[in-house]
Amino acid sequence: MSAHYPIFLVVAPLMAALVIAIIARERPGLCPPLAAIALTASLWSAAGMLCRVLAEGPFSYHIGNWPPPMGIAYEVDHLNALVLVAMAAVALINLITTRQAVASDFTGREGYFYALYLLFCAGTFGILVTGDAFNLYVLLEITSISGYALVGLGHRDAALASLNYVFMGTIGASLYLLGVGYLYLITGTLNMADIFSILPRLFGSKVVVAAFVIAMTGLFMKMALFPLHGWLPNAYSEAASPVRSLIAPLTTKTMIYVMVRLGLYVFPPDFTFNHLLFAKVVVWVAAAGIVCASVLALSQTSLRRMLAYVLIAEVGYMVGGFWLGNRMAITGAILHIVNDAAMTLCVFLAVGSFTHQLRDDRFATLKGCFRRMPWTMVVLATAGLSMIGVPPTCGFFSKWYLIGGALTADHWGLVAALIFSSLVNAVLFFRVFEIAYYEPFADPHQEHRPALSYAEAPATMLAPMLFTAAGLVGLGLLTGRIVTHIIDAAIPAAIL
Amino acid sequence: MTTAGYINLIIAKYNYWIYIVLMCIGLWAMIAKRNLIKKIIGMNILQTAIILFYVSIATKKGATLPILGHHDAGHFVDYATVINPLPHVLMLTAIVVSVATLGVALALAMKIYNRYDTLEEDEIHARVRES
Amino acid sequence: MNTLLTLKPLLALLPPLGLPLILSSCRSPNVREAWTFGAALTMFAVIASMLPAVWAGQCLEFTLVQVLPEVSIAFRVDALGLLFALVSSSLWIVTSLYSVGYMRGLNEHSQTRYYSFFALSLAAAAGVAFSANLLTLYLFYEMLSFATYPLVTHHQDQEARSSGRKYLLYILGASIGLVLPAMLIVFHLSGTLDFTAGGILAGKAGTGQVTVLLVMLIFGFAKAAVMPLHSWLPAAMVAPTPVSALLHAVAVVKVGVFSVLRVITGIFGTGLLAELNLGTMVAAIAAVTIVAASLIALSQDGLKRRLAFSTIGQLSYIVLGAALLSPSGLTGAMLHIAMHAFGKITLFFCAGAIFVATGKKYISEMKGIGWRMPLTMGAFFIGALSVIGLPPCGGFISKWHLVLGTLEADQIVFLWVILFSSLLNAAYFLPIVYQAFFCHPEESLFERQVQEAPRWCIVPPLFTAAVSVILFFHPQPFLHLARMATRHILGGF
Amino acid sequence: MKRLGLLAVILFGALLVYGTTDFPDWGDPSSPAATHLSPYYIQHSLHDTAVPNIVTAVLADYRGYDTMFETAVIFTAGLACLFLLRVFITPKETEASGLYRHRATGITLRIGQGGRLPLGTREFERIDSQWVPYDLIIRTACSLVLPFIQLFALYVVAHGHHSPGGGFQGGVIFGAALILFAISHNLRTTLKAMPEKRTNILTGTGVLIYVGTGVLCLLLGGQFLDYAALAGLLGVDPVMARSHGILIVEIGVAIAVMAVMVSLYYNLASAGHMDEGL
Amino acid sequence: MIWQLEFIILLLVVVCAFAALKVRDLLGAAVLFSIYSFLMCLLWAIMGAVDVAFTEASVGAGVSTVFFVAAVFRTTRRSRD
Repeated sequence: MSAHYPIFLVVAPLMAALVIAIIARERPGLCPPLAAIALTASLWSAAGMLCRVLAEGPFSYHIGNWPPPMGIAYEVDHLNALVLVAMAAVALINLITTRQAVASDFTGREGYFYALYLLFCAGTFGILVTGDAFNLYVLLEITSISGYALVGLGHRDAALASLNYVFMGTIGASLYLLGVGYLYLITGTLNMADIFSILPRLFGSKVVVAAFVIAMTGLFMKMALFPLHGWLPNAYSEAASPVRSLIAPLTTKTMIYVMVRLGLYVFPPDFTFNHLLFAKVVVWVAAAGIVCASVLALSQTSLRRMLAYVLIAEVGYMVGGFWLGNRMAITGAILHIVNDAAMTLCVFLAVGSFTHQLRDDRFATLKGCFRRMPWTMVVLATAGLSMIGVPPTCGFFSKWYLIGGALTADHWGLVAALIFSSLVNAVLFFRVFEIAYYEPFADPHQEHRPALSYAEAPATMLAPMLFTAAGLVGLGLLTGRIVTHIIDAAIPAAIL
Repeated sequence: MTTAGYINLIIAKYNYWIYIVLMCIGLWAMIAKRNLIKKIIGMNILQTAIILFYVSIATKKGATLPILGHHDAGHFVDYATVINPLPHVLMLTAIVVSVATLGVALALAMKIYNRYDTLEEDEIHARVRES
Repeated sequence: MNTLLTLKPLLALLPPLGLPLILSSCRSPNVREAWTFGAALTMFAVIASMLPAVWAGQCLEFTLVQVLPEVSIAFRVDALGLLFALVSSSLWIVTSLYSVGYMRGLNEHSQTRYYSFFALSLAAAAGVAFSANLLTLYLFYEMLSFATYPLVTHHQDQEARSSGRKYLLYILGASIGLVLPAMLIVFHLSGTLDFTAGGILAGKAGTGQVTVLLVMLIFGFAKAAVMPLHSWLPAAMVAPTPVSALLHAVAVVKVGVFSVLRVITGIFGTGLLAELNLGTMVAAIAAVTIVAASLIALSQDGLKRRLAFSTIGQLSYIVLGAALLSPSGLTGAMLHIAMHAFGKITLFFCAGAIFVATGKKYISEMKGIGWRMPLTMGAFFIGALSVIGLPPCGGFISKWHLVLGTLEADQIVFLWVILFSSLLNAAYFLPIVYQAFFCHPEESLFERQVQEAPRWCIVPPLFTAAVSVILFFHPQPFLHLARMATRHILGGF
Repeated sequence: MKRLGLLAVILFGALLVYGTTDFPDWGDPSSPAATHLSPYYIQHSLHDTAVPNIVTAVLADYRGYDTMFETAVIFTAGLACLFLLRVFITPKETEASGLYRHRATGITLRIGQGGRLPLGTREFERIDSQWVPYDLIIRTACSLVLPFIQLFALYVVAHGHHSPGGGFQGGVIFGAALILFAISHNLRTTLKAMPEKRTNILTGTGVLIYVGTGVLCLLLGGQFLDYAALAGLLGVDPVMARSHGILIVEIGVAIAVMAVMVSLYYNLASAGHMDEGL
Repeated sequence: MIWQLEFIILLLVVVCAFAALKVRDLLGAAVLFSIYSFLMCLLWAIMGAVDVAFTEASVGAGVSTVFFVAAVFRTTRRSRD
């Protein structure tokens, strides 16, 4: 069995999605447990793969028994094993937590919701594990299309936000496809490892340069790097809360993983970081993006929109860190993929809890929430502290590596942007905490304060949320081990 | 490069130039058009342009279709005489993806029309602002 | 100094984290407060139990978790840390007593939350005291900032909100904006963050870098209230008085100066600073703060505000002492942490007692109050003497060492600064006492002869006042620890 | 915005032109794309899989995993439209308001809210609200052509090994035939012939056939989608097993694509109400 | 293959793409897009990509157009640009 983990990882949710789609109308009650089983199987396989990678080193799985580059191979190494475990855990936790919210938000279509949810997860896991550039595109599209559908059935203007997402997403994916086409044209292969071995001979070719720029631009679009972020705020804020807490941790982070994969294991790192001016430009763009997104976040009036902009700033962190091109910064970027997924999940689950219990997440409705929903606020506070970067939460440690990397590279612009964003995050989250801490002030003309009812979420929602919040601290404390055992091995030795 | 060289460059790769033009048309339509259906058409043009590019990679001058006869079995096939099949395979997938995207995009456009009663982006934004 | 690996530093942090116990007994106040006392006493006992080992020249160490390949969350108990932990944990017991009287006396709301966060703050303060490296210190420093917010804004009204904002803005803004990057730069330059006696930056950073880092760290620990990052402290006086007493005379501000002390001695190293002549710069910054804060304090009418500005000035004594880089200066700085704590907490307790008994906040309203509350005002007088630095109070000892330090460092200017500001101290404290005893009450409020505050509000200031006096005659535990720490830092004198 | 967009497009075009100048000439048989990987397929696919159509062989075997997800993509699209558009409020059968046509006379009736038709009558036929008179010629011609289109679709699926075509094309054509039926007649009639429930089940089943084949290979001891592992089960040699395996998954693809196309059409044409359409 | 013919088809493809985006009637745009797809399919057939051409003929020129028409039928034919 363990030899087939890579395929099991993807096929389990896929098959479950198919079965759920067939029984969706007749047996809706069976859908959530089935989905949970499938995702547990995925998580199990991901964990198994991580253990195997740690024990034996990277391995690959040849689908159809065709050796690459003829067939498609799944390559499992430290990098994707780590990200996979994180993503599978995020998907499973979100599934368990949001069950009630799904039942109320998607009445009558829970079955289809879970089918799309699983397809989304299958696509994401596939992207993370595949070793074939074109296969990645197909999986990207399955993720995107299920994502469009899930977003499209949300709040009032969800369809518009989703269509916008369709357009931006399609342009991004098409650019990636075009980049892959260029690579195929010049190398004659689609297998990532194969391309990696052929490319060093072709550094001078304009085709490689064009392929690189086009594919990366496509990915920037999909990951919502600052000037190309247009789709994200609306899509995330209009989506229903269970969808939001699924898509927000997975989509952008997966794209950043793809960027890391392309930059380190498809294009030789030497080409990625030194051969073009591109890397330097991107770091500055990321720094500008962090600052602008943080400023935009300040002007939002609802929690979820604010968080959407915070997320865009976080994308800037990872992009900036990666393109600095030194070991510490790349460590920070990879670490932040995991940490940010956990933080985003945590924070959006808390928002989901608000929207589920209070039917709204505008700042005004959050008054007195420390009293009304104390545990949810604890979760939100933990996630907020992590996003600000307060030790010992995990956000601090990835920021540690990112800033350290920027210092190593002497890139003061990014250092300043990161510090600035931490400060803005502090302001943003403390504004929320403050609102939630103070109850509506007593009206001098009224004798009694308006009594606020206790409105905590049910325990089935709360338990996984608290688990995630604890996970943020746990991840932070485990940073040293993750870095020495996994991330160090994930970055090519050539990068210092 | 001489003038003749340029002309040669243009003629030798005219398929590629056309795909660039189509791609730019598609992209421009997606950015600049306000009607959602037009945008969706632009999206499809963008996707077909990429397919054209891939198919162009595959061609070999003077080669035959990538379908062998049974008489080919057992003896060596000179690969220069058969068109490269791999991009075709990829593009079959890409076409499917494009029609899938089209379906979802049209469904969303219909939802949007049901809600705002128009398909023009500026009118929709005006309505969003009103509410 | 030999090191000893032991769990004790961690144990010292645990009692305050008995939060669930406090939370679970929110329905019966007596049980809740019993838990608080239990936690306070346990903590004090654990910390005191480390005294013999440290006294014997040992250093207790414990590494909690290796969070980064190069840096861990680790604790180390040395003389300096123990001195600070001893002060804060012993005062927690007293303050808990006082809190019971004060909070019940005023019938405050959300007392469970109050006691919980109080305990959390103390844990954080002990964590700072026992930090073995800058990262651990930063962790507990931030924890303290967050844990004190609900205490500062306990009243949850408009005023509390704006003060709370100011408090967090200064503290958090400075720590994220200055300490965090400074810490990273230090790590980047030296590859470690452990506090070492000789500093870790020597030979690894240029003069410019060291200067910038020093400025970032001195101002970054905004809890030390070095001007111009001081104005959160008066604002934070909206808190209930026990909070002001413990946190703003002891835990929070002392954590700030303690961090500055740690950074100067453990990160930069006195040798490096002396070599680059940066001590004078810091001392000058501190001197400006001392004089300016004392002058401002003269003009304050609110008793707590006057105390707050006095605190700002007194804190800078400690920074000044450390910046002198001379043995007596350092000893004086460390001693001042303890001596000022006992003196200032007495003053705050008295201010609170006055408020509980009469509802008066302003000095101008307190004429003749001494006849009504003689015990309180007597304690106040002793506290004031200690803070001014007059015998027979503990404050004299620390100031004496500071003065010696200026002479040792050959910096006569700062001697004048200390003396001048002592005069100012006297000028803003003694009139209060004078008014209280020698002016006739203007209002009819003081008709009845003697009416003190509730028992639990009056015992603690009397106790701390007594301790202040005792410390003059027997400064031993603190003096010894401070001397040991100085010897460790400077390598023997 | 428009100008910025134009600028972006021009920049992008310039980048493409920049890259293209270094392309190998169009149709050059010695370009890297033609010499690295594809010769293997051209020279070995017939031997490996006994499928003369190299595209089919590569599509369903060498890169069969891509194709599986391609089917999953189309399945997702079908599901997505259903999820987005479908309105799950079904009018009660007794509620008879709408347009009716008398079969014999061709007279159109409108029955308002609460109105009722004599139950059990077969003389009236319900028609769409935006009803266009049926054109006899189109209707008859389509009816005549339909079986042939469907037959052709089956041929395309079955003959994908030897000629252009395969599961996807066949499925689309079969789906198109049903759509043609829906256009030439009306949606309600088509829904009777091909109910929504059936399309849903067929969609899932089609993809399940594909994935199931892969899992079966895995259970029989091979890698995922390694059709050679089916040899024992099918009673043929591994090469023929690959050929048959390809046929099996192509059938799965055809079923899924056909059902999805019809389902997409149903949802789009009726705006999710599944009652009347184009 | 006559390259002139191919070239004309290529040009026609571009023209159709433009026209599909320019006409104000969405139904007309759908039909023009269908023509575009069909020309594209011819082009691919010429280049030897028979499978791709087959698929495009059935999907691009066939089903996609029906989807467009269905969508236009359910929304509006009017377009302002």
